[in-house]
Amino acid sequence: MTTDINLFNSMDENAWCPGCGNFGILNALKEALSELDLKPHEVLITSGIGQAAKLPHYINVNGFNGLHGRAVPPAVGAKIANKNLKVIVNTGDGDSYGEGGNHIIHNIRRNIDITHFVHDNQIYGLTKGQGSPTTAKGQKTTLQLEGVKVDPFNPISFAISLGCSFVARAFSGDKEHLVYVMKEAIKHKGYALVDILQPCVSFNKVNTYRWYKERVYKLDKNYDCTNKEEAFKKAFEWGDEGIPIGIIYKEKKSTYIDRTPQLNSKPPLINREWKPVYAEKFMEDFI
Amino acid sequence: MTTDINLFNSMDENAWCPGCGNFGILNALKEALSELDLKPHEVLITSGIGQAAKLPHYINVNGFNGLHGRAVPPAVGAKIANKNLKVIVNTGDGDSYGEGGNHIIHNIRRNIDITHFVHDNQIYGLTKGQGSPTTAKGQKTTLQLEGVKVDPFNPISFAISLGCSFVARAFSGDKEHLVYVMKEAIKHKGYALVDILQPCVSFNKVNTYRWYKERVYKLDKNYDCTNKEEAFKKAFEWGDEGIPIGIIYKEKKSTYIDRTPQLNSKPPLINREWKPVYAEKFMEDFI
Amino acid sequence: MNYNILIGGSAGQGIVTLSQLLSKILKRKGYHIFLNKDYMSRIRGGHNFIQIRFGTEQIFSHSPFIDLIIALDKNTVEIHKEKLNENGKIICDESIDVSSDNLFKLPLKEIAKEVGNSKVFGTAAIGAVLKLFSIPLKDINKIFDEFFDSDLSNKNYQALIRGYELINNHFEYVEPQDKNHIMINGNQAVALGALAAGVSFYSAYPMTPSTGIMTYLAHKEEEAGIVVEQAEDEIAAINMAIGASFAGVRAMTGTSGGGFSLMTESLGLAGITETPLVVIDVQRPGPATGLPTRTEQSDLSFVLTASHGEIPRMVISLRSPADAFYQTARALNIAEKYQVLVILLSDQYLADYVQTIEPFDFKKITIERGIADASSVKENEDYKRYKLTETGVSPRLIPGQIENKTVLADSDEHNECGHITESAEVRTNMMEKRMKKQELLKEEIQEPEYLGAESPDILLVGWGSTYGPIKEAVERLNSENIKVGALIFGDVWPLPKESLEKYAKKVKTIVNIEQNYTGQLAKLIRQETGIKCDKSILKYDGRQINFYEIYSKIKSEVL
Amino acid sequence: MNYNILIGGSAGQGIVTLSQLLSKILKRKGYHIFLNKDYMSRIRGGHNFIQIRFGTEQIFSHSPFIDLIIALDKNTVEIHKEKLNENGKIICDESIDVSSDNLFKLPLKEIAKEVGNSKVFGTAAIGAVLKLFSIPLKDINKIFDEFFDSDLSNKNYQALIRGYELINNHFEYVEPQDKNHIMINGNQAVALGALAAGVSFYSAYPMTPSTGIMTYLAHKEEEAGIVVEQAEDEIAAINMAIGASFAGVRAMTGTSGGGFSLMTESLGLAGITETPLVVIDVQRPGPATGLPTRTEQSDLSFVLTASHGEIPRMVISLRSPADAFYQTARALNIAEKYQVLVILLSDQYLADYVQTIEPFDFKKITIERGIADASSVKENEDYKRYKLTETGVSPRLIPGQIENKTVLADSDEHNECGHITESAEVRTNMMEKRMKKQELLKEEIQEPEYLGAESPDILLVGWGSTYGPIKEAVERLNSENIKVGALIFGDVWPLPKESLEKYAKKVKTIVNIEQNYTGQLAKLIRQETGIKCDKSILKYDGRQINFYEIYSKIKSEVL
Ligand SMILES: Cc1ncc(C[n+]2csc(CCOP(=O)(O)OP(=O)(O)O)c2C)c(N)n1
Ligand SMILES: Cc1ncc(C[n+]2csc(CCOP(=O)(O)OP(=O)(O)O)c2C)c(N)n1
Ligand code: SF4
Ligand code: SF4
Ligand SMILES: [Mg+2]
Ligand SMILES: [Mg+2]
Repeated sequence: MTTDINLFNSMDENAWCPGCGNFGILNALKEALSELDLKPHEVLITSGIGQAAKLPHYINVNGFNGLHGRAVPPAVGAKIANKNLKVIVNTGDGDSYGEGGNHIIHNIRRNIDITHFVHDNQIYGLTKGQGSPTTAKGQKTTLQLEGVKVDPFNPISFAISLGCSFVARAFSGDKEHLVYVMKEAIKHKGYALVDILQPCVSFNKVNTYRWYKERVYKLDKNYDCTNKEEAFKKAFEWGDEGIPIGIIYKEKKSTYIDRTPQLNSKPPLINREWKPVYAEKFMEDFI
Repeated sequence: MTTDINLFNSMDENAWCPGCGNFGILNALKEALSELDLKPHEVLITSGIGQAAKLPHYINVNGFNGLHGRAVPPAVGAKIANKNLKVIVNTGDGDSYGEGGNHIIHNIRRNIDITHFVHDNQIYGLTKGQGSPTTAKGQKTTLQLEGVKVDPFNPISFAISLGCSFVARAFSGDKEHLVYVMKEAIKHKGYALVDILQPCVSFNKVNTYRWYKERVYKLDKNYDCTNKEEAFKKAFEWGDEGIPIGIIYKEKKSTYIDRTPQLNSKPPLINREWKPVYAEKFMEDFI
Repeated sequence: MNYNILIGGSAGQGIVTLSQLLSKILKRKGYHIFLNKDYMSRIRGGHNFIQIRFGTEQIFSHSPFIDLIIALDKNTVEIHKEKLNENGKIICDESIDVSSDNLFKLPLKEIAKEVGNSKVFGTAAIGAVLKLFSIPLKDINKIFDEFFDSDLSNKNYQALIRGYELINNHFEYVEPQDKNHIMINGNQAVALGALAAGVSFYSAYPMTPSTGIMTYLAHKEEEAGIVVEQAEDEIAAINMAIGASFAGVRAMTGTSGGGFSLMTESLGLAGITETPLVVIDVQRPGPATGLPTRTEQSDLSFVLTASHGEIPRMVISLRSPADAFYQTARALNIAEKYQVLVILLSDQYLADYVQTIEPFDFKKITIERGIADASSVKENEDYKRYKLTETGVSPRLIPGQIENKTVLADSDEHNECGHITESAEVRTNMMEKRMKKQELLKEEIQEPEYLGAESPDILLVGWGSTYGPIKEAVERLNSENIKVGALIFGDVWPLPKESLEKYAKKVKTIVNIEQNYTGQLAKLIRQETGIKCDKSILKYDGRQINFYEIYSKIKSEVL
Repeated sequence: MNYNILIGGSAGQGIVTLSQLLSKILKRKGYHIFLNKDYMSRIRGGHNFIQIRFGTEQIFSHSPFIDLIIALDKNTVEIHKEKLNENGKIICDESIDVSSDNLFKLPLKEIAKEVGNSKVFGTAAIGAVLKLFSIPLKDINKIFDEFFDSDLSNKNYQALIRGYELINNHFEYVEPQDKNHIMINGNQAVALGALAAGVSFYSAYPMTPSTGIMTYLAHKEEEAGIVVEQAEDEIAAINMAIGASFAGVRAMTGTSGGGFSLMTESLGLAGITETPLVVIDVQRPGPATGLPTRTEQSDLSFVLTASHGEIPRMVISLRSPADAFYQTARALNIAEKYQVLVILLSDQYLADYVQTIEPFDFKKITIERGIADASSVKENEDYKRYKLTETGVSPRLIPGQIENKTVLADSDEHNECGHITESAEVRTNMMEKRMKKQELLKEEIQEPEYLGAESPDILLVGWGSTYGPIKEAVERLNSENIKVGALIFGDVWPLPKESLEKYAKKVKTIVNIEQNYTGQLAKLIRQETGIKCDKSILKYDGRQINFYEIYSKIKSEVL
């Protein structure tokens, strides 16, 4: 069973640049949701601020377009409130790894059941081309005129090192593969981080479609994504030596909701039955 | 040559609990500074807020006791301002890895030449015993009454995964070894992170002196701390299988200051010669 | 009639347990209690003290005059003996090297040793205290059985009796009266109010003195079926609460000064997304880290306009534990009814003081969620989260509530559907829509409570936790025929003006009493009404002003 | 005498380059320029426009009346043609499917093709523009050589000439006069002021519309020997700046609304540690993300008390690029002289508008570091960072400055040495020490600038970037014999009251003009002086109010 993909169409005018890698991600996402037979009202997408973060406007599901760097905490709050929602975060690399870095660390620890798609264009798009955490060292930008002088952030090794239960990389230029990774990530129980390579045609003249195409390769069928040592090796592969895409690491682990009896064995919190008098008994603490 | 250790004594009354692991760290730090022949005015220690973060009051060097979670950025600002200062961060696990998580990520990337000593008591001490990022899963606390339900943060694998150029662990109960690690960390050029196991006698009844003593072991003489793969293995060793202490990973890398010509090839920024008329030439941009 | 007992020692010596036990005994006996804490930001050492006032009528504030000191160390005697009443007494263990008139040195540790547990020496002290006040031991063993494990209960009871026998009656016996009250502090009252009003999700990061709210809720987590989450930082805490509220549950967050400052940006997020949210700021002295365990009312000016840009908001200051309970529940209703931010202001004094009060009336608590029902959207229409309506309040649906209807919230300026807009016209409409709600809130506001003489010469104005001290000062002044009245604001924004303007016209002098440096209420009053306070009584040393300071300042500086 | 040219198109079509080239030509010809931008928060598509006013005298604001439109798309014609003056004209490429009277459809793209570079079609349009205004081509080739690489310069120049030949003179020629001015926007002026005043470290996180300050500084980084650091977030940015300032360099940070909100807690850190700090908030419409590329003055109320607790601070709003330059330098001196926080308020309008002005006089800039010299500490004494002095300002040493002297700063309340204290007395002294500096700052404040009639009937009050539009409105009203005066505040906190109180007594009506909803200056004025504005002209649609709106509203609503 699939959902009619057109149900996911939004009426909002798209403000992305023609040719932007975000379109590939948006289309793949609609396809993934449709193939997973999810209905628009069953899904919530949160985002921060940036070009990528405009995505909730371009797809017809529930959306929460919050603050820059704060895409994840509202997703977590919403999932706790209504565990039946499929909660997905779609936002940029600056948003996720820059301003929002602390939230990923600790929600990987929570292993809460949300899916985090990072549109990684290795640049700050909306603010016109400053270096992002993933911009290559030495790359010149509109702000780093002599080139970025710090090491790029490696989201894959970072996530694995923190015990993330699903870590993947995909490429917005390979839709079929991207849809596959997205579906696996959405189906995964626990925090799923997918770093999606996304060309920015306006501000990143280095990491172009072509640059990525010439470098990405799909992980071998025999690759064992449950082996952490191997996963770390893949995590550090980058650039001219090739960039592996696919599910790099995966682990079965209980989720935040599994570990919280008030959530696990109960209807969603939004359906909690409550009357003020139920609290009357707590007055005994004060007698 | 060593500095008279008494020069580092502070007149301020100490507010730590008798028996606290922080004393071991403070004493070791004075010894390390003394043995490195550093003078009080040559050193700056920054901290955030917490029990550990009171350290700048108990040692006579320059001190900046800032905000909770914000020990690192002022250290970085100060180092950029005066590259001749030895800048050290001494603060808690909650401060460093909880509220302050984003700053470590990005200063590891900067590889700026500061030393970060985390007093890791695996608990929030000053606020009376809530779980910290490093509290063990399942451990009961004053707030997590049924036990902490998220995975502990692993500072060692985290730092290595981000390319930190010096990653070590030490134990406040083994002063000699701690002094050695501290000296190496302070001498290291680049971001040096040392996670120091520190018993909290008031709020952490699990990770006691004894608990640590029974588990820590020093890394073998033959251990090669420049091998990242081995380092990751050591990073994941914890608990009953033993806790390795010592320099777990080390790498030679240019620092932020090396990469910044205005700093590298010049006197410290505080000695920059400047007169307003020097900027007059920039008006040409606007003609 | 009431007495004031001070228990002092260093952190870690057990004065908290001692005071809990003593206040529980006195409370169960039927006395009214007022207990306040003075503690340092450290875990061991230093000097902390707790005062317990008890008496036959309800007590609203702490007193600077002491009838009895229980000193666990020498320091305590030295620091506090000056404040002892004429008939006052001190008790301490005989081992403490101190001397003073009125001092009973008792073999408390000796008794503890004999009973077989060194920790029970404090209970022996309590025995002595009860005797001094001629309070019978009857039924106290039952309290001990509740308080301690059975073996410990026994030992403590033995110590109590031994202590009781050490000493003679000293103070005049007063017969307790009320038995039906509860004994609760401000933090607990907030938490209980939130529980009653159906809060299902509370996210926060520990910060003194607000942590008690989270801790109490955590204790009830499973029983009440709610989720209490310790966030990685305050920004996460408020954003999680906003996400949970957006998704449909009653959510709340709480913090103190510095944590509140970190939440500033997200207050605007709640505002523009029109997500109902209650945030409590339990104030402590700033700036920055300031004095973490002490009290101040210095965040008022800040919270009135905290966050860039302009949003409607309501600010309610809490005046007592009873007020805390009912106002927390009210705040949660207002937040959802108008889809706005409500900020509650408490402070360390109120958070930590323990008072006996009437049991809460849970039947008075209503839950008004303000969630639209499914019928509010036609089947063939898109749902418009920000539909322009006459009141500015749009029908609010919850994600997933109706099949194939989606809900979109946006932190950018947006059109009715929640999509980003750059239109000047839509922007203007949306600003007016939101700010209309600020006007609507004026219909909800409650006038300040008036205390004192019917036609006063002097009008005191205050807000929040100074309620108790001002009340007691006003009573004392009026009993001396000094005609003083006081308006104590609970709601501070929008500022209720009616009573103020009425009294301001009649009186000769207006005096603002505040725990801050700049006179923040006075500034607000002038901004909103043009009325200028003639005098200020301001205190900013981290200690709560007491009734006697107010009383004396009025007499010396105002009259 | 001046003309107004509008260049419109979608993002990415090149209107920025086009307007830069045209304004450069006009400026070099000796005209005065005022260029303002209206752009959307997107990189491609949508509708953006830039207006260039040019003329013989200095121009202070933008105009809603258009003499010439250069339309890069159909949209531009449709949106703006209504605002064309009677004699106005539109030019566009012949390929654009649009018709209108006064429209010149020109073969611009055709020319570009023939010249051999499709991008030069805009330059052809500029050629046509120059002809319409009868401006000679002399010396323009030199400008092209500066602007473009040599091959491109040539092609552009060819296109210019071809464009010039397409069309006839239309507008009356006005002879340019001034040649000596500079052409600069608000962000650049702030950056240049900071550079002149010796800022050595600037840390920030990108945020529209403040990013231009950081970008300009980054361009001068090596030449000036300073460090510009892109921080991981705004909290890091401000804390790095505080650390750098503590360590002894002039440091500054800048951001816009949301970023400023995130810095809130750290403002208090600067305050209590008495670390000199200048923070600039380049305002944009809030709340939350709001309208990222548009303008508003809605952070005033917020920044006056931003951060929990109470600290001394100075708030200066910038009124023009010239003001921006001098006030930034002044702010840096005040911050170090008093060891306080100084907040500068700019906004998107001022940040982005480009104006020709007198060259800056760098000799007027002084650098007063306020750092104590070594002799201020005796050899056998500990250095006391927070020594109590009569003024509240303590001698400030830098870590490492003197051998074996150490400097300790603390975010907790502290004693003179910087050590944590819990003493009520020390706390009181330290609060008074810091807040004394708030009083001292009153000696530094500058009265608002007065514009208009000597004895006005109507007094307008405004602040910051509305300076230009109000100035032009006042002139126009007075030229019609309507007696209007205006006070435009630069310093807003502490609020200078003298002129205000003087004029308020004389006039019949006071009108506040602000780019916000709640009338934030009016609120502040009432709070500080009791004076109530009679009328408000408020705008909050993200677009800067123009002189004509003010002029009309005064005539229709105030008179
Ligand atoms: C608190 C805050 N700081 C800064 C900004 C400005 N800002 C908006 S988007 C953005 C960066 C976007 O980069 P990224 O997340 O990589 O998204 P992209 O545009 O590249 O898709 C920044 C810095 C903001 N909106 N809020
Ligand atoms: C912004 C902010 N949030 C919260 C606090 C309260 N707080 C003070 S110390 C602390 C935790 C301390 O834990 P840790 O860093 O591990 O230090 P320890 O006391 O264990 O040495 C917290 C949450 C604060 N001061 N500021
Ligand atoms: S700026 Fe880059 S990321 Fe943004 S829409 Fe354009 S191409 Fe895409
Ligand atoms: S609470 Fe723990 S960490 Fe803090 S001083 Fe006491 S023992 Fe040390
Ligand atoms: Mg990006
Ligand atoms: Mg800790």
